[in-house]
Amino acid sequence: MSVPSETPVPETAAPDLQVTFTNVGATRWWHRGVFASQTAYVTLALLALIVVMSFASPYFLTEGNLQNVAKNFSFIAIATLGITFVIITGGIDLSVGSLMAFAAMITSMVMTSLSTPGLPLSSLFVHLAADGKTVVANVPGLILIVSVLAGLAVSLVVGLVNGVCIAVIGLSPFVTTLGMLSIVRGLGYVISNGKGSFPGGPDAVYFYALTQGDVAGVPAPFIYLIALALVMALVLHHTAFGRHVFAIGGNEKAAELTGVSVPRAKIEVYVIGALAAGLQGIIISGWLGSAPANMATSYELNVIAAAVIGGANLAGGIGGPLGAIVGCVLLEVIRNGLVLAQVNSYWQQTLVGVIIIAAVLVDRVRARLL
Amino acid sequence: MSVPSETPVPETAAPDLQVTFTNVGATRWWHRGVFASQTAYVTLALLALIVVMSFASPYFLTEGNLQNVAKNFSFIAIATLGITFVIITGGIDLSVGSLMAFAAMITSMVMTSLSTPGLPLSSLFVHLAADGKTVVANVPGLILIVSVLAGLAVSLVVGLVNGVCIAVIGLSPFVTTLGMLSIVRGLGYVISNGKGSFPGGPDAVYFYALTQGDVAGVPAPFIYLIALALVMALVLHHTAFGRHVFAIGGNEKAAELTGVSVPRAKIEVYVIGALAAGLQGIIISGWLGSAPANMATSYELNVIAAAVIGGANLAGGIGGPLGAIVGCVLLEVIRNGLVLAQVNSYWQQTLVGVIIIAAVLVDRVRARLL
Amino acid sequence: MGAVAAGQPILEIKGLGKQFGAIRALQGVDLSIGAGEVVGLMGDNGAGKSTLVRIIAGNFPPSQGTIHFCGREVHFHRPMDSRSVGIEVVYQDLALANNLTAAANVFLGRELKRNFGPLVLLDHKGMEARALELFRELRSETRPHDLVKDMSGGQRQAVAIARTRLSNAKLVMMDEPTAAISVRQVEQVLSLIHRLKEQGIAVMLISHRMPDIFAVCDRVVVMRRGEKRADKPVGETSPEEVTALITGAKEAA
Amino acid sequence: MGAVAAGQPILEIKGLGKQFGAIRALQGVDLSIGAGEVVGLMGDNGAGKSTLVRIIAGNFPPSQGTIHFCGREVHFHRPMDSRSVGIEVVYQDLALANNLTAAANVFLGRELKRNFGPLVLLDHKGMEARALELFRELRSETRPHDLVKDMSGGQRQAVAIARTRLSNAKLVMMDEPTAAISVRQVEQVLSLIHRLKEQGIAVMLISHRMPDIFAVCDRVVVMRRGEKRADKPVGETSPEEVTALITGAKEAA
Amino acid sequence: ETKYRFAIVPKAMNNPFFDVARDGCLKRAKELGNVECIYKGPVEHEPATQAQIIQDFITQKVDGLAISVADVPSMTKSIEAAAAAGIAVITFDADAPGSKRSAYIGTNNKDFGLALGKQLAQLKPEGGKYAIVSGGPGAKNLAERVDGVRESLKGTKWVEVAGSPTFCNDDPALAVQQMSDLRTATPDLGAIVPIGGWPMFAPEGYKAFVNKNRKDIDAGKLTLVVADTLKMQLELLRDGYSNALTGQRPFEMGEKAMDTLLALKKGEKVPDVIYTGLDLVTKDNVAKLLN
Ligand SMILES: Nc1ncnc2c1ncn2[C@@H]1O[C@H](COP(=O)(O)OP(=O)(O)OP(=O)(O)O)[C@@H](O)[C@H]1O
Ligand SMILES: Nc1ncnc2c1ncn2[C@@H]1O[C@H](COP(=O)(O)OP(=O)(O)OP(=O)(O)O)[C@@H](O)[C@H]1O
Ligand SMILES: [Mg+2]
Ligand SMILES: [Mg+2]
Repeated sequence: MSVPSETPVPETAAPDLQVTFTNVGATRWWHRGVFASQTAYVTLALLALIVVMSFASPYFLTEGNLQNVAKNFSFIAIATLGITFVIITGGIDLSVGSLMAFAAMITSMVMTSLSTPGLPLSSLFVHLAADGKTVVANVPGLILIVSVLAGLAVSLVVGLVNGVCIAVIGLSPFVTTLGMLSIVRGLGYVISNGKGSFPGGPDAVYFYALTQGDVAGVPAPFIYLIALALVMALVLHHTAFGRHVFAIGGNEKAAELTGVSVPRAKIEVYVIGALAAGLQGIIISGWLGSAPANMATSYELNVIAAAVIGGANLAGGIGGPLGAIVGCVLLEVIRNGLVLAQVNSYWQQTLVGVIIIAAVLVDRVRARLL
Repeated sequence: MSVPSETPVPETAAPDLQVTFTNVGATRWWHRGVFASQTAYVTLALLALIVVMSFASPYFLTEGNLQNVAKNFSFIAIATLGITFVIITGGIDLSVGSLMAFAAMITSMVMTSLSTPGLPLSSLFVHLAADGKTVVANVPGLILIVSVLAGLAVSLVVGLVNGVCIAVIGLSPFVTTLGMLSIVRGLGYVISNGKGSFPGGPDAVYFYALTQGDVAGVPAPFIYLIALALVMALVLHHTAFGRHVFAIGGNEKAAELTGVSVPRAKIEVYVIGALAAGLQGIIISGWLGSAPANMATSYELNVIAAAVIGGANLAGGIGGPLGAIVGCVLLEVIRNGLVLAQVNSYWQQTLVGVIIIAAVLVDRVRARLL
Repeated sequence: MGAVAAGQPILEIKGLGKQFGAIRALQGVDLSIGAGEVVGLMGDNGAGKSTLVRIIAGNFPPSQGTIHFCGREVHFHRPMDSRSVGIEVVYQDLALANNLTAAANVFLGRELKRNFGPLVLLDHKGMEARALELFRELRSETRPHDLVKDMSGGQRQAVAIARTRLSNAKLVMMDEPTAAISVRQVEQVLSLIHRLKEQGIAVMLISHRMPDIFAVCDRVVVMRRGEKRADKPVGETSPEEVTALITGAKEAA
Repeated sequence: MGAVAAGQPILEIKGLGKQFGAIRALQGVDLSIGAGEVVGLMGDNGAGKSTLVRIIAGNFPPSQGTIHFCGREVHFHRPMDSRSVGIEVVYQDLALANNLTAAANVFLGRELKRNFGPLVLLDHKGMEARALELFRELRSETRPHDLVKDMSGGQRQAVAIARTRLSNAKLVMMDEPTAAISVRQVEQVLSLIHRLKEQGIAVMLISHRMPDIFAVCDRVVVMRRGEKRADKPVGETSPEEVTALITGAKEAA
Repeated sequence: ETKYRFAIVPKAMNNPFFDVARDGCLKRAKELGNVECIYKGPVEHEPATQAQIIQDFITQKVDGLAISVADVPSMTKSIEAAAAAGIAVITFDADAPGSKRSAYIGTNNKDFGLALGKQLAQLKPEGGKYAIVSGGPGAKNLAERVDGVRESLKGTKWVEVAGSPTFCNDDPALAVQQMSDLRTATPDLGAIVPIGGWPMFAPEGYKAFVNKNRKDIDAGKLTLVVADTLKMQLELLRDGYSNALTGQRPFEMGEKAMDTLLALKKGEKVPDVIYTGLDLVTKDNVAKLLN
């Protein structure tokens, strides 16, 4: 299996396929695959930014700070992976921020409720010992699994509703997911009465271990991210589903005419986006130790921005996991770096905007010069 | 001059142009012009909603409330008119919310500073009378005009920067205007030191009269809105510029190849969007009597949503003033109606989302049935 | 669907009509094609030829009329339905995804796959090799790994034609397949049609090139302003008569 | 730009080359066209014909080589530049805005206007009437007020051809203008080319239809894999020789 | 007996602080029996939306309004309109002095900031570098708190670092991230003063930050003085995750708002300013407040 390419720009074919074309030379490496994509040039901009930041603050490149950066960007990067699927099909999903909060709330509410003797269904999982302490009646970790699955299940439902409205009924993705943003956030306030909720019960420790822990200094969320990104690269570039996702983004009508099941693929894409957002929210709530009702407010813009900065095209047909991650890293390095450099907070916001624009400018300069 | 059509769906040609085509019958009116567009069906949904709301609350159809509704939606509708231009070309402008605040702040800061003897340039406009009172040295209203022009001038600059980045350099509209959102909001905090500002000086009374006043019960902002919408309809459907805007949205490359000056038209479109946002912000600040630094935060989503709900297509090529207004009215009726109907605030948010989706669904049902 | 009984037409259309708002694109069209038969469809621009093809292919439903395929009445709701019963189409607008390679477009919707342990992944090499073969068969200078958006008009058309070669179709409809391709590929397409005929596959060929129609077709159908004006074996008509029918100089035949 | 001196070529190209990454689409092409001359450009798919046209029209700059127009060296940075000196193009992909009507597309970039007091507004009626006239001249069943997205392939092509009739061009380049149109419109296009020639306008016609080329062209230029292989008056060559040149059976002439 | 409908309008509904005020208001309304408490405000902190909501309440002819003012000049006008419509108007949490409001219930934000600073100065008179974490740059009450902190630490040995305050936009996750960034940027940072409870609304993230700096905190090298005293914050203080808390009494604000509006409706006279007071909490008295 070859290295997954960020955009569908083909790798040069095996030499025996080329001989017949006398007017074709060798493609230079910088005209090929990842290297010819916006992702590559935004990565360059990112490296430059890292160098600048490391001069601006001696602490930028310390291990502790890098761990922080790795953790922080993993917090939006998983959702960004998901939305990248949506963007490749030419869609958009504005409901991710709300859904992060909602899935996190459901997970922690289910966890708390299953761990509280007396509440419905909790008898399957816990019982009160004689001394009044709660005792796990079952395999340890089961409550955690059930509650995470509950959080993912609501995400799945939200993704399905988005997908059906967009793919089957034919509503505009912007309007549908904007409506869903409002619906899901409202539901979050309704179920919690505005208060948010906290993971609780005996399994909360596992939950925290899985979200806050690290393996040899590498934060757990970062590991999940890398694993998911690899899966995503495989799916996008080496499965029929991935190819159909690109085809829909390139020419939806053509995909339909050539026998791609467009509604199905689109529904799947919105479900993936929703599941990723839900998972992301659950992980964040583990790290926060709380699922406040206003969590992740307006994160949708950050998530979409990260994907687009990394090279995904809102018009559809272009995008990939590497770009999604690079976009997230860039946003986080800007944020973290400006705080470390002790820039005045009012100016920070202005600089964030300037740097975002500057980073994508690098790619355009390449397009002009090469 | 014929009634401007909302989408470029043609009116039926004069009969003498038709005779040669034996296979062409008469187009039914509901297949034609405005009636065949999403705008028409969202308007239907809006009317239904108004009926529902008037049953839900006895106050809904009172004159005072209708005036309120008219004023409130005029507050985002002017910006929506502007962004509709941008959307028709297939672009997007996320900086409108920030720009509203920034233009409003500049206007009120200039107004205050020109009216304060001792501050730079103010000597041209005011002087201190013997009794220590400030006296207008010039034509009354001149300070107002200059300060509004200052607010519009910064909007123009922001629009130009957006336009040049997008049309000439070729950056993605989403990333560019997202960066600009951050830059402009940051600058607003910087110039006011986070405090915002408010209109002051002798001309503030004119300013309030022009923004809060009404003519025979019709709020002034509503009158501006209608005037601007008519101008917009004329420009879109009866000038070469308008036609080019549609052509760019339909097929940018074709427009370029057929001699349309695409970069110029796109820059103009972003400038129009920015000026509309700036004007909108200035009007809001007059109504509020203040230009707080966090004014209009995240209004960009409302403004874009209004345009899209009214039938503008983010993929470009479709949109118009009627749709923009209908979208804004719909959003405001939902907001106002739910408050008046005393729906629980947390459910309100959910219902807003549901109604938004339901409103655009009407149009899809039409597409299936007719 | 089972095999076609001898003599029974593969495709039978009765009273087909289609209105787009005020425009009557098709009106009362009857048509039948037997196995191994090559039918040429001619007509002026806007006569309704592509509309006919797209209705048969399930792109949209007819306003009136019925379609029988292999003896059974069919109602295709989407292109996939017609494809799954054995109808292949070369669309006039080619239906290509610009951001994919030629090979990916040829195999879109029927990708070749290989098993890697439990995983079923795309067989990139296999698809490129097969696509190259197909392009060679068409004598087309098309490189399988080029993006379609960078290809010339004729190369795109070759991609669209190559697609129909992948499956065992019962009916192949080609909407102006030779419009953009060069002299020698035209020959190849015509000989391809001959081969399809030999394999008992029915072919419907839309073209504005009179010589091509007369070279490969058994029957020629002429449409005008949405109506069928003529349906004759090629032996019983002439290019002149067909031209007269197309332009409306002759009303019907 | 001034009038062209007698005998001086309108367009003169020297050593033109264009690379797209690894693909040499054009290499060392020399070509000149005089006023009132009709040059046919033939070649296999992907030979570089459209690339040549698009470079002359200013869609993108050449990698190598120079272009002289009316005796002066020109560097077109955008299509508007070439249009403004009098070059009209029918693009192979037609360059139409799908969301506008046929009439709007014909007049795109040169709308007719009328004064309403101080306002200069579009003359909708005037444009529709003139567009209908142009379509009639082409014998095309195209309705000026139809949206292009609802039109048939041939109707779209008619719109693209009609455009070139609006201005007083010095050079008209047509990239496969007859690919999708029906028999009688083909005649009209060929007679249109004759009329252009009579008015002293230079024409470059790209086509895969041998008879058309031999019917209207003074000279035929054959391209193969980005290179010019032949440049001969039609009287001195034959369809067979041209075919051999196109397919590469004959190397050059 | 006449039934009254009182609306309580927060600055932003997404801030848990106002949930407590709402709970106080609901509880008191229930106790009073003849009062209904409506809780409704802008979802995000945005002045124009708040002004529109006030308009809607005027249309609805509610009997009383208690507003946490998002922007003074614009609310001054809205309050005037409400008062003109015969509605009893008071402000809570954030005041609009000079407006037609009948009373203000809450804390003086400047005092709040002063108290925070004083707590820090008392805890560690030897001084050092400190940083402030604030919510949004546009909020006037937060700006006053920042001023208060600065003023009370002026003349002590505490100096504010550059880049302070940082703004977390009321986002708990961002608040914690900023605390670790501030500490990374200035490793000898002696104190962080969040002037709202945001970082503690993310208890685990906050604990992770504290645990990472445990040594310094135990050694007295890093002092954490946090604003607000919600239950979870008190628990965190009890468990040794901060040095001191200063809190307002939002629950009381909610209760008093109902009482005051009712009094106004009955034509009674009410004091112009009702301070609900501040809770200064340290390890010593946390147990008492938790009960
Ligand atoms: N979606 C549509 N909406 C409205 N009218 C349409 C639509 N599709 C086709 N038409 C009209 O139907 C008529 C028939 O079109 P069709 O594409 O079938 O013609 P055709 O015979 O294929 O022509 P050509 O030879 O130019 O390809 C044309 O007048 C066209 O304008
Ligand atoms: N933008 C591009 N990027 C990369 N390759 C390109 C690009 N445009 C054209 N090519 C390649 O250049 C070659 C010449 O293409 P061109 O379109 O000029 O051919 P053509 O002679 O017009 O063929 P046809 O007869 O099929 O229209 C082709 O191999 C094509 O793949
Ligand atoms: Mg056709
Ligand atoms: Mg070509």
